Amino acid sequence: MNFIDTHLLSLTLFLPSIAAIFMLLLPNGNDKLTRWFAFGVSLIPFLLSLVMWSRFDPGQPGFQFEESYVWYEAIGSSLHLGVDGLSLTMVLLTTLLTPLAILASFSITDRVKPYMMLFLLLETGMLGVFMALDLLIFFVFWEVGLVPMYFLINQWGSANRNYASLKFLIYTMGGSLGLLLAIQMLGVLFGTYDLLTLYQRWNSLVPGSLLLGLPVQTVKTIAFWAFAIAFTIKVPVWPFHTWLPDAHTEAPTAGSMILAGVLLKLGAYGFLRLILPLYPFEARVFAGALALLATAAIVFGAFGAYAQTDFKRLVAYSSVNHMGFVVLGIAAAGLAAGTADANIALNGAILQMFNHGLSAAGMFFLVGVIYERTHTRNLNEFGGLFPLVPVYGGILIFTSMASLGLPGLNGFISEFLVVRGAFPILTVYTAISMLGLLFTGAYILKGITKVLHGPLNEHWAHGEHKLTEISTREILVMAPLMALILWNGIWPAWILNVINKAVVMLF
Amino acid sequence: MTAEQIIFLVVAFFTLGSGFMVVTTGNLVHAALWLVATLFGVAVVFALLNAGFLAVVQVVVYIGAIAILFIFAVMLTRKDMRDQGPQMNRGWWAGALIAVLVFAGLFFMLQGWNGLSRTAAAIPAGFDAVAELGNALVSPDAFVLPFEVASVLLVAALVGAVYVAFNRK
Amino acid sequence: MTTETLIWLIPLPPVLAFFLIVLFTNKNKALSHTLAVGAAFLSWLGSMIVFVRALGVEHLGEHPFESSLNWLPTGDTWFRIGVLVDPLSAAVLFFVAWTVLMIFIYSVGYHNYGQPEGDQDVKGLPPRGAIVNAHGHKHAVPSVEPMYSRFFAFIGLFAFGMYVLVLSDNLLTLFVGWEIMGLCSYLLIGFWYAKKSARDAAVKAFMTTRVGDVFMLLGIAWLYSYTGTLNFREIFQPELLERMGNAMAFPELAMRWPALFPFISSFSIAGAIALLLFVGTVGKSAQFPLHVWLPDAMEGPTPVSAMIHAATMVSAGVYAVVRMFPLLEADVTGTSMAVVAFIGAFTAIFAATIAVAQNDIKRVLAYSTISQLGFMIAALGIGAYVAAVFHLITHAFFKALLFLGSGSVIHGMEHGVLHTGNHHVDAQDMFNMGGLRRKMPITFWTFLIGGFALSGFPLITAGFWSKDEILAEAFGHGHWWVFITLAVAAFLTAFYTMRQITLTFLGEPRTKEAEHAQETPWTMTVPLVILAFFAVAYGWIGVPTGFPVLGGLLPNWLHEFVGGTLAEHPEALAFNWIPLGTSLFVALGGLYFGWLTYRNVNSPAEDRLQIPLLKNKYYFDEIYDRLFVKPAYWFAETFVYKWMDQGLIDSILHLFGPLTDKIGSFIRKYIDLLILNDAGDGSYKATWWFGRNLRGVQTGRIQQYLMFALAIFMLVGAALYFYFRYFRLVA
Amino acid sequence: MVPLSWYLILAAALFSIGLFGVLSRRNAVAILLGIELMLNAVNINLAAFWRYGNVLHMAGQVFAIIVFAVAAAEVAVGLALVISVYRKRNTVIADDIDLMKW
Amino acid sequence: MSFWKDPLKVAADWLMGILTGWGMPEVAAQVLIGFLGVLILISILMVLDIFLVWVERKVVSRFQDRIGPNRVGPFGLIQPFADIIKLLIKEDITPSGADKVVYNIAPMLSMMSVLILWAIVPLAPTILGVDLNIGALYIIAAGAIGTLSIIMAGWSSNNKFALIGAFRQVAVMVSFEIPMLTMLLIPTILAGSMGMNAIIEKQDIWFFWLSPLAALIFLITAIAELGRAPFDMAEGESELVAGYNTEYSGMKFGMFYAGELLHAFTYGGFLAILFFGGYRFFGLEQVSPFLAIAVIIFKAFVGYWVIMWIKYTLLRIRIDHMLAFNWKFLTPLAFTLLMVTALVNALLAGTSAWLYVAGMFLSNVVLAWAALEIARSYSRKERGKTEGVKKVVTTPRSTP
Repeated sequence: MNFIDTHLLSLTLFLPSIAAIFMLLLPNGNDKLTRWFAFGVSLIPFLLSLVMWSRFDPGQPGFQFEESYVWYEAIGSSLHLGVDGLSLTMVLLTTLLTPLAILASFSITDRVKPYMMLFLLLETGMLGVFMALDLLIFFVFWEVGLVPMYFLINQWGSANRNYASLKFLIYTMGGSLGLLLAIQMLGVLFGTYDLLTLYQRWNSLVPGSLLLGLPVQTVKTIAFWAFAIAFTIKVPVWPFHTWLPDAHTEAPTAGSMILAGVLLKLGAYGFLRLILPLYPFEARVFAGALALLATAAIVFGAFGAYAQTDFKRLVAYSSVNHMGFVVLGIAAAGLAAGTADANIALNGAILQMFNHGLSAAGMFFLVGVIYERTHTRNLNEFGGLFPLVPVYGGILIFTSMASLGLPGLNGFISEFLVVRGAFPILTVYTAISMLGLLFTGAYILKGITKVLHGPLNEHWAHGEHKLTEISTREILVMAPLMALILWNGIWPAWILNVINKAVVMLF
Repeated sequence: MTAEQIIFLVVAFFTLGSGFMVVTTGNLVHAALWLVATLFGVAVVFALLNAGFLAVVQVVVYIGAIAILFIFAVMLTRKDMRDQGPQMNRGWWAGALIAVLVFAGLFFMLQGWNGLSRTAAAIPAGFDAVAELGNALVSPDAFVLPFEVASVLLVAALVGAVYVAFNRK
Repeated sequence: MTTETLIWLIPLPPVLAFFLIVLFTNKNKALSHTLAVGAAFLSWLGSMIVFVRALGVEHLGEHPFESSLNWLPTGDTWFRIGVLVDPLSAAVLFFVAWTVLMIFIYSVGYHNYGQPEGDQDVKGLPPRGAIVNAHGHKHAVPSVEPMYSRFFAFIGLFAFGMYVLVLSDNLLTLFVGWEIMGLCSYLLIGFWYAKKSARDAAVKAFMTTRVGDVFMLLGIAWLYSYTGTLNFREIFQPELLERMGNAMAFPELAMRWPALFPFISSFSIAGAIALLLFVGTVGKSAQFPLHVWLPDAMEGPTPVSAMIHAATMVSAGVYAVVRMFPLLEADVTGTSMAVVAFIGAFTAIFAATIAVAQNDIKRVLAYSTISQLGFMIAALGIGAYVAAVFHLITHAFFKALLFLGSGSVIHGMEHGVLHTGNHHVDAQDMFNMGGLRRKMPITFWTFLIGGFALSGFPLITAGFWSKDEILAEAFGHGHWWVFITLAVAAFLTAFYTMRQITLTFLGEPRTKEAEHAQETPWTMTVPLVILAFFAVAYGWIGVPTGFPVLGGLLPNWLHEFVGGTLAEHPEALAFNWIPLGTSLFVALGGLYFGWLTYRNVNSPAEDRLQIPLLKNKYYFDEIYDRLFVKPAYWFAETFVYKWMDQGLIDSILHLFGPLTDKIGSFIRKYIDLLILNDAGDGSYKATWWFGRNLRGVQTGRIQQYLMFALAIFMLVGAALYFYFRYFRLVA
Repeated sequence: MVPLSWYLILAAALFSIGLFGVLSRRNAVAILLGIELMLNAVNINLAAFWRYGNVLHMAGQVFAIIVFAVAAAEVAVGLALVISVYRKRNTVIADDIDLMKW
Repeated sequence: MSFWKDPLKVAADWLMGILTGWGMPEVAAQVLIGFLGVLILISILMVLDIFLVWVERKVVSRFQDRIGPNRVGPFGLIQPFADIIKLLIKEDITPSGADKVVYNIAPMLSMMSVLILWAIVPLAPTILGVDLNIGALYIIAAGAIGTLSIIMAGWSSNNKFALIGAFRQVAVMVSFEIPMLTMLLIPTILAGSMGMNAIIEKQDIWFFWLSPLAALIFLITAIAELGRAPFDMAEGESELVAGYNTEYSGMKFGMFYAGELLHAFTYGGFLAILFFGGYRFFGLEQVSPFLAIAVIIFKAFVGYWVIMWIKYTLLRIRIDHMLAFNWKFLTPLAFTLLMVTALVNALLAGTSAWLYVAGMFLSNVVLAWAALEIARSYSRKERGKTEGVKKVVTTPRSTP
């Protein structure tokens, strides 16, 4: 027990990958065993994170469950893990979504074992980013999370997967090159990659002094943009968003669940964890630009989604639109760090990350469910499916409403907080982003109407194409998501409390 | 020349003789049986050294298991009961030479060592070697680790042997 | 149970019913409607208790029932949500509870509970009736709604939304209920989603209202960030209101181009926020620019129409403005008030004119709703707070009554349609009716009462009192234009109401279907009767004290009670003959002309008021389609997606591929192949040569290896031994 | 009283004999026999050093035991190898088993 | 110190006196006396052995509802002697092609492996060859020599049947040695020593009550070591003429035969010693060593009788079944039992005697039950398999 107490984080972090390696020993061809093993294993980190949640003390400033192991002494980098309210939320999200994603991919029959292994590795990658308190470790996990996703898309994706996976990988890596450079610079400057120390020392540089022969401001500005670009691509913020619809559309269902549910959050998390604390000044200076991009993401994301005839693409664009709010909140916080408004905006942004994780994962899963049955995602080929699949229809409407931001469901709370926080700070942008909010409704309704309503497309009504109702397993996947969506909508305090305390203490 | 020395010499020569037979005799089964004899001699030597436990274990393990195993192996690996061809390979003289040299070398070095003439101290009264051995084997501050390792080794050997000799047909 | 707890509990039964029906009982019709109606009844019971207790409280305005709890942590403070029952919400609660309960009961009958399943009914379409052969010959009877349970689930949620809206003590939860109703209206208008018209209507309704909601959200955000709270009572602290009223909304705008935006820049913050919120109302209660969704919403089942139009949703819009009235008032410039008044008055007359030319029995009512809402809004615009509430309540009652009545009429007509089997006859077209008063007496009388109330038939009907009060206020406060417009609108109202009654009930049946129409079951008629009672009686609680003869018989209770909500109590107006005369004239005159004109009109051709402009609602749908919908499509599909995303951004990305390829091939050709390869070859050749010449040692015989090893070992060992023995140690 | 040297010389001789067997027998099994002899020689040494050293310190015996274990393992595996080789190549003559040559 | 209390010591001293009186050096005298003692013991055993032949034949005949030897002497008591004479006067054949030396050594080894066992058998507190503190291991060691003798016999007689028989027998013995050794460790744990005397001294409560399962397993393994029915496939007359001693005749065969009988009796004795309190019987042993001897002999006979009973009641088991039974059931069970016993022993040490006994006994019972359950479910599965197979086979036959 004591061991678990002291190694909570590293256990949560490395269990999945260890299990993945262990899976090599499982007999080949026994898919059932493989699936259940993967699922069972992925539950353990979830339980651990629940333990974490219960043991976590929101009131206490700084990081908790800290662990530090020697990793690369020569350059002063150590495997330093720790969570605060911000990362804990994300960890919880990740560990919750991974089992669901694995459960969702029970329908995968092709090369099950590598598939599951990749998933578990992916989990480690994502968790690592959220837990890392060391820039280098952060970067390592950042990239680690990339590779499995690449293979998932490239191997198990649909028609156009090669293009999509390549775009995804190259784009994100290209973005993170700058990040790597900037991190290296920091490391070289201070001889350590430890965030906690960097927080102080990097900010305590006297402005005007020279750094690498350049004025500090210049260096900082460059570094800031290096960071920012990497994260904006990951989020993604307009105009770096075009990889996302492709990747999502081609990825296997569970893949897009995780992609939308967690991977996008990595970018936003980067903003919160690195940029705001490390570059308060630059953040204030460039907040306007960031807000502009965010607004563009919201508005154009909504319009882009509205333009789609491919159900999955539609949902993908909706991610752009929703993540836009996160970035908007962050921009507002960057502009007016420390004020009550900024705190509210940040609360909203972080909660939005969590909520979007739930609803987007749910949406993608539902798309996958119907795609598995009909083998098409073209909205015009559906129609009037409600009578055939009432339960599915109900769930779809519920989840869509969540992502539409219907009050009483989770989306509304976070979006409202963001808007309310950002309004006094970035009035105009917020006002414009309302347009996006309006069209969110438009495309969601478009999706529902095209799929469920409308005259019944006889093609699916009978014959070998007869549409089958959503299965128990799939409902099991949705159930926790829906429960959380509703609960977050009615009583967000349970999580918002943690977030809020963290935000107040952080910024 | 005490009785003990006499017994020792007898045993020693018996052991060496049978050992020599092991490596020279043409008939492999005989070689194995001679091995048994040698091992028995060694067991007696252990007894002479007041290592009763070792002696018995020697008999159990070597004669009871290893020698039997050898005989099995011998009988499993020949087409008929008779041995054909020479038992020595062409370079046997070289082998002999090296063996002699090794002995000579060892002997020579022993000469140079000054602990040779020491004689055994009397076993202290009430000293139970077996109990001591048992404790030594399992007490954490003694040899429990090597002991465990050895057991692991045995398991590994067991599995390995089964796997290797398993007849896939 | 304390009143506060009770208040908390009121909204719950419907939502519980919703979940229960959706999750468990959706297979079982009886259970479903039992649940739903039971829930509605519970809420009704709770509301009544609360209402009675509210009556018992002195100065409820100052000490309302309220209780709240922490909801969202925001920085160092908490955002609290809670319930509030002050006179206003109590009054609204009263009519909401009644109408909702009535509608629930009505729905049971309307969806033909107890009738057989129609054999060619499909989900998503209205039931087409079933063929049964009772006593020998087979004949058609109405068939039960396929999605019966689902309907009750939805209206349950709907009711929940309304209760939340009414009882909430802050704008946010009000907005929550608001949006939930939006969702339900979407689902219910699109209830028969297989009909294209229904689908489009649903989407139209949701989107149109959402336009308003978005602005409203903005307003909420602004208000919240300015005042730091959304709780009504906290916002309406006088000094705060005063501050907001005086502060400039867009100071920099006003400073830079005062001339450019005289209108905008003159806003005070209070006014700006109030207007933003008001836009939400414009969407919800279908005021002028955003009214288009409401008539189409007739696609839904009739109870839904009643629900949306009379009881809940549109009232919610007005309710919101009434709630925010102090804010509106606080605007010192008064611009916002003017805007509200203008919109209201304009909507009132504008909708009335359209209503005149409609033939669909429900559409007429729809437009009348719009115009009546216009009345209320206008009343608020001129500051007639109590009058607006009064009219809101009375209107809720009689409009619900009218809708349910029209539903009953349609239902009766459908009987006829089923009987003749001629499905081309539109059961909702008034020109297919006529002479129904004999076929369905109860419906007729109740509808008559409702109609008179709507047109403000003097003295007895509730409509008269409320409408008269509005006119009086308009006149009394000297808003001439408003007064005149409303008067005309009132005249038109009476006119088209009478037209409707005449065409529907009076005269002789014009079609065989009308002849075979028959009275509807008790589940539908009982609500009619009850509502009819309120449509008459509710007016008497608001008789102005100064009214001749009647004045003073009953105290003007409503004025005292609801007026108590506001900080400073609005004083009652002095009585004046002009408005009274006007309202008497317009009501009676309108009714008379209506009857005169239509008493023997038998077909649309003979109707001289079928002006295309009016029939097509001033071509608003077409205009909006041109102005907003199509451009939006174009912008989304062509501009954003095709040009920007795929065209611009992606093509830039695609440049990288070939570029990298070029560089790579260059390096390969001129560096790898030329320089590096040869070096590599050389090294491997060398290695190969050595291996070749050394391999002889490798005989593959263990014993030889062993001998080598030992020999070398011995040599080395011996060497070392002697070295150390004789050189090191000696030296 | 037997001096230590006798035991050591006995052990050395036995060792050399075993070595000879290992080096010059053709039959793989016989080679294993030789190895057994060598191991026994080692054991004699261990026991002897225990007896002539500090009796209370059991290292000698313990390691003798461990050598037993090793010997057992070695024989098991070795013979298994021999047998499987015999199955494959139908011979146990060490010189004929020379696939690994150049 | 009277003769009746400690006969051995008294006799030894007396002889010592005489011999030294003749001027024999101390050491030589001791060696001589030792030899004498061994000689006496062995001859007694031999006589006992002859008697055992009679017993065996009587018992088997009773089992088979015959009378058995009854002509020669009273109850045919003289019958064995007749047999011996017959064996002795038979021609002593050594087959051609046999490996003479080994062939002739084998029977002696087999006899010897039994006889040396008696070196550690305590007949009475004072009457025993040597009180080795590793007695339990010693038993196994002797067994190892027996194994050796058998394989030597089988190989040297240059006869396929003999060789195969020997292989089978040896395989059985080597494999059953493992659970046997494990079971020997249980009294060791309980008594805290390997010495026979110590074990007996500890048995205020028969170890049988502490670990009945161990006793049972020991009995089974003992029978297997003996190679008696149901484990006697080494000399399955039907397939192998007579197993490893096919080629033997005359007294050489006699040795094997006598060796087996005595071995059986010896194991009966060890059963008694390890689990039934050896020579102790309600303090009788205190009265006089001779009573103690009587007691242990009696107990040994009981054990022997049980072994015979089993032999003449049960059928022969197929070799692979037997080995499977050992490796897959007996050995794991033995190991588990060992651990359980050690654990319970450690846990209940120092508690009240009743609790201790009850705990031990119950743990054994539970373990036995669990093992049987597992075995049953396994066998049920197997049966299901085979029956399934059978069905598949029978269907084509059933179709005309």
